[in-house]
Amino acid sequence: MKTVSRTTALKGLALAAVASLALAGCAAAPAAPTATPVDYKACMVSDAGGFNDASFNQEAYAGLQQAKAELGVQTAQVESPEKATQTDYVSGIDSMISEGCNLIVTVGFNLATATRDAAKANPKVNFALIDSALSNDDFSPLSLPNVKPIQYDTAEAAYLAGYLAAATSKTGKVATYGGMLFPSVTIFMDGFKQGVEAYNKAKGKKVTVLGATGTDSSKWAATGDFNDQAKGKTLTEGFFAQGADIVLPVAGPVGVGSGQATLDKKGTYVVGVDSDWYGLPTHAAYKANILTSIEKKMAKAVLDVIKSGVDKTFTGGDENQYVGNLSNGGVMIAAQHDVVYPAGIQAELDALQADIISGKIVVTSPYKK
Amino acid sequence: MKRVMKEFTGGNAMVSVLAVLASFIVGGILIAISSTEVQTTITYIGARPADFFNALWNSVFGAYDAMFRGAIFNYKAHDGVQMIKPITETLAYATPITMAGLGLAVAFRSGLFNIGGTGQIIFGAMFAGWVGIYVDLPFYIHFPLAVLAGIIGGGLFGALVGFLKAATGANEVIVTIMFNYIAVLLLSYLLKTPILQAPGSVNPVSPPVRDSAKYWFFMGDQFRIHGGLIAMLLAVIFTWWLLNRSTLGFRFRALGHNPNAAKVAGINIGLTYVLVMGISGALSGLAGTSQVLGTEKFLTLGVAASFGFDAITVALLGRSNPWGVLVAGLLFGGLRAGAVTMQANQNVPIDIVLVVQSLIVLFIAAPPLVRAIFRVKESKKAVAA
Amino acid sequence: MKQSKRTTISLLVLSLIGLWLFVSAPAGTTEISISTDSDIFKLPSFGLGVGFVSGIAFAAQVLAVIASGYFVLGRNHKTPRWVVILFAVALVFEILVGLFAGKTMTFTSLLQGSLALAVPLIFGSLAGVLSERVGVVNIAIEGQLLAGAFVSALIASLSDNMFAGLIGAVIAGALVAWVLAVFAIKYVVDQIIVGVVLNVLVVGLTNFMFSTLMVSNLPFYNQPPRFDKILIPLLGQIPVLGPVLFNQTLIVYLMYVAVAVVYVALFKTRWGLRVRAVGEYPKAADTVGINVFRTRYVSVILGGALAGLGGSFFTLGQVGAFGKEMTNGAGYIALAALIFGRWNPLYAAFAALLFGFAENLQYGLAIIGSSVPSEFLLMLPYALTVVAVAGLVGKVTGPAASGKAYIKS
Amino acid sequence: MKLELRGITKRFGSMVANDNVNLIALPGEIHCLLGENGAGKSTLMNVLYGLYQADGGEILLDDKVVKFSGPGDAMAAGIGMVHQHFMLIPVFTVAENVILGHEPTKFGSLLDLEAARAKVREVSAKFGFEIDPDAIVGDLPVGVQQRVEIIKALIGDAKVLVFDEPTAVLTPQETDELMAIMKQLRAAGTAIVFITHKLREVQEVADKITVIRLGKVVGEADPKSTANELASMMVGRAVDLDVEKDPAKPGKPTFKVEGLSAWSHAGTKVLDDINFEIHEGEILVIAGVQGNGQTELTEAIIGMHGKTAGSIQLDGRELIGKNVKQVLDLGVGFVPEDRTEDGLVAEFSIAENLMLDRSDRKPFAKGLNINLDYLKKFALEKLKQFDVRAQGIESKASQLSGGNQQKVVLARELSRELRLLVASQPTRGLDVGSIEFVHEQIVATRDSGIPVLIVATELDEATQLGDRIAVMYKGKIVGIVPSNTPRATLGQMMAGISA
Repeated sequence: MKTVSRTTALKGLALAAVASLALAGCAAAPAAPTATPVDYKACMVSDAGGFNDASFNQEAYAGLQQAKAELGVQTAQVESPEKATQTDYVSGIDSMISEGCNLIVTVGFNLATATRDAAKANPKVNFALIDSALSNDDFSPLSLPNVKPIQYDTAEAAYLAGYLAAATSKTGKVATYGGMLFPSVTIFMDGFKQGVEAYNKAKGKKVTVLGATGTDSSKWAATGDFNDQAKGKTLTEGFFAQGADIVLPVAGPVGVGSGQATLDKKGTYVVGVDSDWYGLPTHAAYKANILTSIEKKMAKAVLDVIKSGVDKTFTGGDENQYVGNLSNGGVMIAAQHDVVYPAGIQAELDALQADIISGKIVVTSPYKK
Repeated sequence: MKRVMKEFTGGNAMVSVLAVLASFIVGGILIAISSTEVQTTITYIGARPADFFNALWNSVFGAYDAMFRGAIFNYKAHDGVQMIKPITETLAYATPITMAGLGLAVAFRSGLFNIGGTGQIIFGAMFAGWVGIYVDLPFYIHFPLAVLAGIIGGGLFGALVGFLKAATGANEVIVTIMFNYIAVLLLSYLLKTPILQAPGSVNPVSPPVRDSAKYWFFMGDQFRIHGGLIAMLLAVIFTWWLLNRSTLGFRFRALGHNPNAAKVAGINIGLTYVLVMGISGALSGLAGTSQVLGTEKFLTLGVAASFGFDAITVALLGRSNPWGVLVAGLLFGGLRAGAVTMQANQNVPIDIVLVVQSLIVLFIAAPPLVRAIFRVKESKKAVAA
Repeated sequence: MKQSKRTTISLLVLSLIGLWLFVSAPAGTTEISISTDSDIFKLPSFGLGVGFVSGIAFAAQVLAVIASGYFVLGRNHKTPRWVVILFAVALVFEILVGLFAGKTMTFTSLLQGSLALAVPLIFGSLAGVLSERVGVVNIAIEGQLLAGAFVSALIASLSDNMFAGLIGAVIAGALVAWVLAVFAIKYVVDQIIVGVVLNVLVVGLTNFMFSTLMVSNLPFYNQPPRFDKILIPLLGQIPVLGPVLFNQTLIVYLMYVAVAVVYVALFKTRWGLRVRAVGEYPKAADTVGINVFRTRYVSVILGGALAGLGGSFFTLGQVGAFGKEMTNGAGYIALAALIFGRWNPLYAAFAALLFGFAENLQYGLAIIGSSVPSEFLLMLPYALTVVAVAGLVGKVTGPAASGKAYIKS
Repeated sequence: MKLELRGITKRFGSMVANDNVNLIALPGEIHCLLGENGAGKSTLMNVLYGLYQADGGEILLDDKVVKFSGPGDAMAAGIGMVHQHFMLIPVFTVAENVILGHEPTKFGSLLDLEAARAKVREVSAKFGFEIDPDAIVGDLPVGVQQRVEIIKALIGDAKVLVFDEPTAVLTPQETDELMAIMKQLRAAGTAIVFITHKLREVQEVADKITVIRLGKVVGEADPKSTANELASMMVGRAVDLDVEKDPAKPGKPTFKVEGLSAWSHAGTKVLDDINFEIHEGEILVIAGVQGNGQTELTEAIIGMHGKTAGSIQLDGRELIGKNVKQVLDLGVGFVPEDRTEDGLVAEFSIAENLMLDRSDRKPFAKGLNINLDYLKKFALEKLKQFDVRAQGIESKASQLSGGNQQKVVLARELSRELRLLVASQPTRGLDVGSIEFVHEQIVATRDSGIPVLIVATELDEATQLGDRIAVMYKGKIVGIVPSNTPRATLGQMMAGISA
């Protein structure tokens, strides 16, 4: 009956260890730490969902952790509450400023306005804003020298994933859904869809994308929240029942439900988002069914921007914004893991990637208007 | 409800203080558990116990010190503005929670359990936001109009519940729960259509509210408190007046305590349901205006946050008494503001606040439990037969 | 307005929808596919003419309205339940066929998903039934579900044993219910207050434990094994119902048992008689020597245990991991199902299924591509609940002493 | 079995409800415990039944001291109780109610309802009750409910049976039948404790009388004592049980009910073609057993009943179709039968209760505000005028005794400009002093030239207070007769037999 088998004995041992840890506490005391930290404080404010969302907040947070380990910077972070308002974002950023942070990374478009206002009020503090650029109140673009926008043209990678999915699908149906249909969500779905269409055009096939029918993204499939993983599973099972065999969930932790659904039906796969799911413990149970992942290399970008801060080479402003795309390696699809790809597909993907980088293929997205 | 009200009013201040204390102690235990320092030092407590106790003290004291600095007064700050900023943050958080709490208090006192704070805040914010964004008028008309729109928006959404209850007998608990979901989804939809979405924006946000419709930021832009604070105080006074001095409130309370007697005395129950829920919703709608025309300045999906549910606990903690609600709102606002600093400074998860909040309400509701914990004897009270 | 007449009028109004659907029915057909992978004998999918089906369904609705009118006006009776059911089935079928016009409706899968979404709701509503039948309002179902989900994931991960997880979930749910009971019964705190606050407390605690404990080592703390589906021989081969009802995980089978047991226990046993007596008139129960307090504690805690079990469905039955606030309001929906189901375990279960169906129908439409924005589809189950509560159920009275503390002088 | 209570003392806080009470009931004997409302009779019986724990004294059964920690113990020891407020679950069937607490089971714990039904039939047959074991108790007439209550008490083979004010809800015939049952039980050797304040019944069945007042036994009385002797002993002063009033001087018939019918929510007819009129300065009593449409009649008059047909006219104006407020505004004073449920808001102060009906208008309202000054003045005045014994106008209604609560209701209802007074069981559960006061007020209202409608279930009250008596049975008026009509005739009418 077990779905996942692990070494029970090990678990038992560990359990006992936890217990004895609490009881005994008679280990030797460690020596005082000796490392000399860098006098630079890098901080981060999450969006709702928090740093353990197995998705984009977590990926960004990984960058902060790396910076702490590799650069020796001090860090601090604020996790916004599950139901966050602007008030929470503002006070999160404010508290980071009072903590004396040199650089504050704000994660998500929800924090754009709060970031802008804080940056204006604190010109000496640097900011990096992920997934959004700055704009004025009238939505005209705004450039501030101490804010570096970090954005991702995820559609490019999603395009490749869509092509791969279309090629891999045995049923001729693939599927996608969002948590809520924000642009940062639908950009994945849209790119994925374009990739499938490209495959159809190239091979004269008719692979369809369930859950993203029509061009009006507001009518695509969504679970309505980023919490209820069971809903993600049910929805995915619905896709599978309609004949789809590959699903792209763009819904943060809800995607776990999709992964679990692949365990119940042979020959079904899930496409990860934000980071390579294959390596994440959260997704370990079904890692064999992860076709690929559409990666947003946020950890690297965060690490880079912190590094620039430490090196005093930080450049802000719209003109210096970072747009992660295939060309600069900011977005990518994960390397092949356990799933067997159709023959020759890797070469095709490589060629497509080259064409996208060279501009021969244009994947439409809000970043290329 | 009735009985608890009595319990509450009968309970003395001592119990309330002890209840808060007990909750903070439990919070402290959780803080200590979550501290990595404490976790590490306990492993060698035998070898160097001082480390452990040091870590214990540092984690708990550090956390609550940070909370104090985040919620009341930051004595470590370098300039005056930063020093007093925390208390203004507390007030900024307290404003919508208190307003919505007042709304729920009106309903509770009238015997209706309004769980629909979230939906009513959203409706208030949508109405006020729309007027604030798209109507162009001089401020002396625009601002009151926008606030009024918010009050009406929340009020209508609330009154609809009262109407359904009066007309069909539908249970208001279910209806308000369902209406919360519906309001969130409606807002989510409208923020993707030109009705509310900012032109040129790809994200679900509205254009900013015009300056002529904004609350007055009377302490300047570096603080986030605004005229909503005054509106909140007015709302407290209004609610107090409504419930204690007005004839309408008298009928509300009569309905809340004994609907049968109210009916026999000629009070129109159905109409009163509509009015109660309308006023209750209007106060939540006012909270929505404070959010959209003040603190947030534009509409987003997060406009209601968890204020609708916080308001329930605030109303309960405040014993549905307007001044009590104010105190409870300030307490919760402080906890929320302090939690951010606590997290930023001490790495304590923000969820501690939820635990402390709920424990406070539980303890205050059960004075015998608090007395048992602290082994306080019951104050001499004449025991009626 | 008289309750009975309102039913007729509601049906009449709803039949207008039927009429509209019939008139505007497109010429196409709806493919209905009822076979699933687990079926041994695959039934071919078949097409139904939308106009034809709409016509029949609408005719059935008209008959139901006439029947209802006959009973209410002609014989001064209430509308019999079968008339309402006939009407509802006809209307729902008409809507379904209309919605899926020109598309394939995977009927069995639609029902499967509905059941999956309904399982925690059913457990939750059973918890509510047990609690409210004995006179304690249980708003804390949400907290009980969430506690069950959390503890089951934690224990099952640590022990690498799903059954230990189940037991943990049961204990967790029971514990939350015990706190509710202590405050409601011993400290005579308003039951709704305790319920609301307990929900917040459980959210706070589980979020806290998740972000401090679980994420420190996910494979160790939050990767429970998950129950596999068990296909019951023979029963599982029944077309449509087989794969829906009898190809499920252990927790779902436990749910069937729980519904049956709660029903029998409440209405056919000595214990149930006493529980209901306490919930209706505790003083009367007291005067015949029934221990009101103990009965209340036991029933509330048993309810909590069931809700905890329901919570484990999220983790051990579906997702295989705990996530913050993953119950996402299911407890409140269960509460609605309970009231909708008039405090009867069977009806409450059906109400929960109805809700699950509405929700899954929404997914079904999103999957095939709908002409309606997702938000409105997502509103569907909530709007339906309001309509149902306001239009069809109206004022329902629960157990007379529910929500009232018993104070022994 | 012999029952003895020895020196029972029970305190609630500082109040002594039972003070050293002694009582002996022998097998085959009916022992009446006579006392006013609030004298401590029910407390004493609750102590006996294990519902309360005594602060002093002991209970002996057959001269052995017993201790009851709950009713279960008392029942097991052979004590049965017929409660004043029925301890029946309205939504349960007769059989379910009867077996509750000691249910027959099969297969372990499954209910054996067949055995339960058999038991009900058995006891029912023994005493000539015709009760369907599967009937829902809530649907049964009150008299039948009481029989269920009696079956419940008897089914455990009780040797001592306590009847706590059992006749309050019965017709004279039903009362007679109950007396017969009690005698039958006495003959079978059961010890019976019969608690009541109705002297007529005491005189009929008592073998022994213990009178209790303010928690103390004031003495034993001879069963042959006259009613006035017993009453004086009970109240502690000389009382005159008759209502003092002058003959009515009826004026014009200003209140008319014509062809009034009403239907319940479930659609059954609860009022069937009611016709009567009341003259100015006249009291019409609606007599009848509770549950024969009296409640619906008063509800219909004040505009609270749902579906009605026919006509109700006051001063020539139609009341049907008007809501409660409009009816009250036309000058109808209404004293509801259940004052705690329908008459008062327990949590409100006396002052607030006094303005419950007119809070939204002058002089109680000043604009949107409550006119607190006027309210205070008004309340103080009424407190004095109606002799309400309370600490002050801020006292909560829940803190008042029943008599004082009723005075507050009367004060409110009589302070409007009245054209009609409707009072439903205005003296139910009151002490003698309060009853006298309430009767005086009603008569005074009549004498001021106002038509008065009283609903009474006790014949004594009906005949003493009424100028004319209309008897209701099953939603119909059986007949309207003068108040000096013989008791027996009225009793027959209450059972539906026209005079």
